[in-house]
Amino acid sequence: MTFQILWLQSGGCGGCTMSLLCAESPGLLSTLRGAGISFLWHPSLSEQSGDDVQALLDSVLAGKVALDALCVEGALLRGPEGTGRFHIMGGTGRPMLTWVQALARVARHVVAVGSCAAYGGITAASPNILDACGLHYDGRYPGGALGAEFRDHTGLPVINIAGCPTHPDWVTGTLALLARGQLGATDLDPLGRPRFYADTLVHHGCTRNEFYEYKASARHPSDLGCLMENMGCIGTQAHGDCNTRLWNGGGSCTRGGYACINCTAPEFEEPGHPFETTPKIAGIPVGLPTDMPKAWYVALSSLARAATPERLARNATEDHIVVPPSSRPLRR
Amino acid sequence: MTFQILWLQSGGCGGCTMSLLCAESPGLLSTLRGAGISFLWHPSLSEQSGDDVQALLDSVLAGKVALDALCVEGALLRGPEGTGRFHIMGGTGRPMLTWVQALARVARHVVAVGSCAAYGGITAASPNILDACGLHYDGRYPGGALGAEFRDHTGLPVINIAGCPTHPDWVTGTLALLARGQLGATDLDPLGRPRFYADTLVHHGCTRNEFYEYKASARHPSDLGCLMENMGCIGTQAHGDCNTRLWNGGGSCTRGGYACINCTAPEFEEPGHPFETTPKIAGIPVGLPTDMPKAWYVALSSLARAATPERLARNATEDHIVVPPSSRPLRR
Amino acid sequence: MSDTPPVRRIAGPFNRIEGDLEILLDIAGDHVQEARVNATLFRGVERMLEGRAPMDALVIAPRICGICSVSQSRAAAAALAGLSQVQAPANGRIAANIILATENLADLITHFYLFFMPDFARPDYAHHRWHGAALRRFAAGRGQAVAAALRTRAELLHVMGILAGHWPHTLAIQPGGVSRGIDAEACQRLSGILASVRADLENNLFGVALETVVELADCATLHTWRQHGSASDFGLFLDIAETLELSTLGRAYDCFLTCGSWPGGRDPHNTTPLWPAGIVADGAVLPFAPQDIVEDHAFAHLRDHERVHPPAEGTTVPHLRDGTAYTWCKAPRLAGRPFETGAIARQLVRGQPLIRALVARGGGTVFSRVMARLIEMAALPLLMEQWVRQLEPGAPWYAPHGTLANGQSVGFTEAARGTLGHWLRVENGHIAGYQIIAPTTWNFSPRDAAGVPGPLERALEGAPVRPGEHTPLSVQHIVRSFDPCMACTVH
Amino acid sequence: MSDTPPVRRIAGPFNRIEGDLEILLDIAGDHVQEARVNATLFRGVERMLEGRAPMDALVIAPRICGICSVSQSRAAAAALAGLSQVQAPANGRIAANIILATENLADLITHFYLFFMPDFARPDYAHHRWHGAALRRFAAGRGQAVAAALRTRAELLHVMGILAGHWPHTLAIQPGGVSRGIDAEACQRLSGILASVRADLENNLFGVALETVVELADCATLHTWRQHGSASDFGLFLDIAETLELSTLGRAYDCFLTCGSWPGGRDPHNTTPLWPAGIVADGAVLPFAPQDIVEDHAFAHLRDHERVHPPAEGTTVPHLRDGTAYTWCKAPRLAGRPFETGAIARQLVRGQPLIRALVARGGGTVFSRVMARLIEMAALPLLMEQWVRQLEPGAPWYAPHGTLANGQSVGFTEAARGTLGHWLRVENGHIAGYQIIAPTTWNFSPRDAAGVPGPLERALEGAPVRPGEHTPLSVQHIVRSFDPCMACTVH
Repeated sequence: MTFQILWLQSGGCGGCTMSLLCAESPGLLSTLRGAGISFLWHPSLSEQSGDDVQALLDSVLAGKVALDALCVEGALLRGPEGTGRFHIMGGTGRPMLTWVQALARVARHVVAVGSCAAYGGITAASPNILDACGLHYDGRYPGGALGAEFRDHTGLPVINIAGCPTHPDWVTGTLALLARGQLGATDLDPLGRPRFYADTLVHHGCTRNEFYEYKASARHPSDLGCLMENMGCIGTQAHGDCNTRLWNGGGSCTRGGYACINCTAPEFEEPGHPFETTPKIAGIPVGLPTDMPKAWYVALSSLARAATPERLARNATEDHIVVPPSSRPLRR
Repeated sequence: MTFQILWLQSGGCGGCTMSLLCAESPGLLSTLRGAGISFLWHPSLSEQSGDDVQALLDSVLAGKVALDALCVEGALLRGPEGTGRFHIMGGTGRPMLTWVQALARVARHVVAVGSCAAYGGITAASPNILDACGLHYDGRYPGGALGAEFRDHTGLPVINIAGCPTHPDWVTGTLALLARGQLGATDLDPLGRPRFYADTLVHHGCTRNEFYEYKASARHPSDLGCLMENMGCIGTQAHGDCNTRLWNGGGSCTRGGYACINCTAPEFEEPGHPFETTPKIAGIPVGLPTDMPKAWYVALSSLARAATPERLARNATEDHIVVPPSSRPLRR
Repeated sequence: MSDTPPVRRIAGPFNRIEGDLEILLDIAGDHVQEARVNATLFRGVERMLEGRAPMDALVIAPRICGICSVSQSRAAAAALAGLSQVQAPANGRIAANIILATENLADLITHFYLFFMPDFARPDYAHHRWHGAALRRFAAGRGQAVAAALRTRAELLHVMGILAGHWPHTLAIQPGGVSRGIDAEACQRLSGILASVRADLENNLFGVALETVVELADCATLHTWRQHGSASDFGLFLDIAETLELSTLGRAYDCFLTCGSWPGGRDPHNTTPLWPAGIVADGAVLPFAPQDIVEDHAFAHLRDHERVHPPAEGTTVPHLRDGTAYTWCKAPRLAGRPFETGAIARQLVRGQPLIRALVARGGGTVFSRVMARLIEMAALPLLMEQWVRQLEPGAPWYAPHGTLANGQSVGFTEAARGTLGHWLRVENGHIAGYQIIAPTTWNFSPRDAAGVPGPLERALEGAPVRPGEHTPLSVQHIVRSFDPCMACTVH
Repeated sequence: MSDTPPVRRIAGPFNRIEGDLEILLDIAGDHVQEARVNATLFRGVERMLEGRAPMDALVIAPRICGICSVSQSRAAAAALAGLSQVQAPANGRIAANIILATENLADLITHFYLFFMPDFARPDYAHHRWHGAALRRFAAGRGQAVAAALRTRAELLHVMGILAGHWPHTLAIQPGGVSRGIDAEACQRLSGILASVRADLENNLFGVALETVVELADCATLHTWRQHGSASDFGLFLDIAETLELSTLGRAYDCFLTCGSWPGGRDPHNTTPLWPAGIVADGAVLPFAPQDIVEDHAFAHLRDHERVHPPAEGTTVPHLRDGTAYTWCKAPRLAGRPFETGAIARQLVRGQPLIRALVARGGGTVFSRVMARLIEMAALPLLMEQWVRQLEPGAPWYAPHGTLANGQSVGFTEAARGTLGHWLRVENGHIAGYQIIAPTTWNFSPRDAAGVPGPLERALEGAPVRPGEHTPLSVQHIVRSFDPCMACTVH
């Protein structure tokens, strides 16, 4: 018996699916097959349209077809006025909101794919005229479309594969663990994210780390330096293994030359300042690395700045290495 | 016309070829085809054996077959007593040493694949009864089998794709650049290594970077902490993009839990201390990061150590994360 | 056509399109008489942008749609650049072209293999001699070609890992160029990736060199080529198209629109698009005049439906108007007429001979739309190979844009599905207005105040309906032939 | 056989083996009368180890050979562990098994597709009906199967990226376990990789499920399976083997040796090897007695050739002795006899029924050696899948070994090519002696003081030589049937 998944899309951009299709080592279809997973229906991968889909949904609701996991991509739209009419599932006349609420009740597990489905995400950005929210959260607050009390049949909360987009491995990994019964409550972090990727910070494995160590910072896009001080990077606080796992064969936001905007976090869409600019108070970035007392930051960073080798000072604001590291053989 | 390569192996372990066969995105054969490269002969990939090979070598020496690049894997063995008899090329009665010397004269470019061929490498480890050396270097010193004065027909020195083993991309990248005429003298570092990978330090992109920042160090294999203080890691000085490019679909030495032993450097085989142990003087590691003033190291590390968040202090000596980073949503 | 009174049927949900869609069909016996397209989801991205720092558009806009994310970035960056003096350096322009072309090509592959062709593996076609092959190659989620296409697509998108951080949703595209410079070795890796993508396309999709495909000049050449062509998915498609007469299916107004693609084209110092802008109407190619574009909310659940607006003055205020409105989608019109956009428009205006010939013969149909995409699948890798060779590691990739001025600006780009425009208004350093018209907004527009149906609505008229069909296959083919993206349509 | 006086011919260089090799053939008319194997390269790794810190063996030893690097690490770690009380935790043992099995499987794939089969695509065989297929699939550097095998191998070696940092030359293998613990998601990724490797092997190599291959019980089953088997590389090999009578080619002494593999096997708390240790001599399976091993330098360019030594007392001092010595390779002997080692030995001792049947029928030949490897190619993924499931994220992966004692120790492991032993002596905290006997040292050993040829030398006697052949194909098949690694042979 395979682990059967129904995948629905609502208030999102479809990017989480687009990202999922990039799964490699092995490819998506092999990965799923290897993990014993099948789709009851997926909007991009399934043959059935229209009536066939409606029939399937009915069978699921009727308990005739086992639903091992309901995956939702995109925020749930509660507006206008709580009607959910901002998204009527095509052909059904019924708001996606209530479809999801109904299906979640019969599903063995409920998975929010992407920050939209998890917390509302971009779709819930202010002024949020859509009254959009996540499955189990409304921004940072538990609640959302299913209500804070929601637990699946095994006692798990909604599993929030947050990220905008999600990394294909986050999705396949979560589904495989679920399929093998290896994802328990302790494997989720306090925001419902699988710890296998959320216990890592984006800063871990960032290739700009040496620049960070000396606070040798980029000033413009394409500069090599650390993006924290000026360019809005919050990789030191962002949960995600983007710089460990890497994307599309070796990329990541910071490798691509732009800030980590903390897309795995609730309310990342509302940083309170322009995304690609670091807000500072008295020259000190407002958002400090996780667990770091400001005093230490000041002490350490001023010290580091004082010691910055010319190599890092110069390369930080160049788009290619102009001062290579010395290549003396090491002294023995 | 393709760019024709002759690949010979001498005093090495064949690991550079084994690594090369792991090339991905795209695979080795596509990569070479795409770059217009063909092998006149490669010990693992070619059909011809025995006489056919000898005939080919003769044609190359006679100038009847164009040799665009001579790739040598493995150190050159000069012993015993300068005779080169420690390696006679099978079937030819002639030392590989003199084969290589003769072929290097007719080759458009000469490429040392791996630290053995570049500098002598492991094969030249003391007591070096083989009198092994690299093509163009004897350890850190220019010279080697071809002599310090050697230049190819285009004026380039031997191109040293140092590494033990070499990363497949280092080899395919170098060959592709050569094939397209895009590798000039300024693209090599002072030790003849292609700068595209040698201008990066192994420390760049190491996933243990946050541990490093706080000097939260591993004490045993499998610990998560930084490997510099106790475990012999010299990633802060080692030239190589191992933690940027990654190996075998996402690995690296430090990701694998063991030290970077600086395998791209001449004489890495003689660190003067056990490889996986950090030599210290007065508690300070002897080999400090490139360009790092010792004063700063002392100051920073003692301060950083004092500021180490519990999360890092504890995780450093665990084999999995026991204290996750806090997941409060960020303050705005 | 018969005279039975039409039956109204609501078809949906559609899948293997991006987003959600339903269509109201008035079916008269064996064919569709009228169709009304309903974009069922409202997203309000334009409203989120208001009040933010202009540069935040680079974060928000791409998230309109995960499949044409870079196109949105590109349009936003162009609109922002319009508020400064910045000139992106050649590397920046070329890299942006490569990034966009990568997305477009990935979209084309996704559409052909994942969205469009699987319909022919349906049991409904089991009696056709090509069905076995179609099933083996194209069956949704299972066909060999589907798995292979995913592999090719993933490999292709490594270009994004190298140049753009990741995909979808990169911030690499900036008004002043790109945020990442690469070295010569990375250029070689790009070439390697493109070589392997080309090999896949040549081996699996076309069975011949891409150059051969690009040079297909007319129906005769195509015919000859088919006689001698080796087994390939393209060949299989041609067989299917022939039996199912796809070249007679889904003709709309034969009015086409493109804003032009690949500024800088082959020559890095030339910013005119390599594939020119233009419109085709009444069989003639004419200049593209953006000032003639208006939006009409007559049948959309939006306020301000009383009169049409140029996009720069447009609004997006949801307002349920049951009974009249039947979609969240606005109706864009150019010179008062509905236009179709996409690969077919680009290739027509550019003058690709085969597409011109096909359209001359049968108009814009399921067949000619897909053929235009196939031509682009062959053309794009060739362009990208050149662009990679034109990159100059060491030269700059980015130029700072300084502070952005207040004012109005518009950014156009050709997304995979056609012409995309972002109309930006900045006041007091904040976004005061942001209006977007996406390709599928054109293609899947509802009727306008004059009651003129949108292109898809028109194309569906007369579509054959076989007995017992609820979501007629002909309708599905026609819908998917536009490669619709509903996320874009209503943003 | 004719009575012409033998002609001496020096064949070399051999390729598609690891390292460099030449063979002195005495050819009498149409067959090889005598052969002398010359390992032409001396490397002296044992000497480098002397004087170093014992743990440095983990860095130096793997660099003996890039294709069985992990085997060397494993033997070194075992020898080091022998000088301490350490017991690796279950995760450590299983992970080490997975890492080693990954290498072994990669080696088996490399050997079959890159080293062994390409010979059948040579023009010399153009007249055979299978030649077209062989050419298409196996042509060196070009065959479809070669490219596919490289893809599978690269994907398989992602296991190393996850568990071992990289390959070749990892330091992950430690006396006390492994240096990297992984979480449950990484275990899933391992499973995914193995699933895809399995799919490749099933689709391309075997044409059937691995389970079916593993269960091939005797020649009859094999025959039946061939009748019904779908097209596969395995089937093609069987056809080739039949026409060329590979099952009569290259028989040596039928003496086989294995030290046993997969300590811990299925049960993590049990350290006896899953595939047992043992020797086969005179048709009987007997215990493996390492104390009966000696090395003989009679025909090697080494000092201390006057008498044989147990490895623990061995030396490696190069000393050219032209006229007598003809190789750098020592001659290991067990109980005074030459032994052959490798997959065939493992499968015989383990009692794999098909291999037992084949050897019972025709002895160790080109065919039975390759068949044993094919069986292992099917068996290893199955074992690895199980092991991955046995990993327990959260439980320890490593136990510290404390200080290593002075003294002697030996570490054995089965490398892809057979039994590998490291004999270690530590004095004053430094390595005082390190002697290695690698699989190919056994297989390609020269004559011993008694003039008894090594296994390959024996296997070559009688090999057919066709007119005009300089490096006879039969010789090449026989040589490659041992999957030789010259880097290991003389280290």
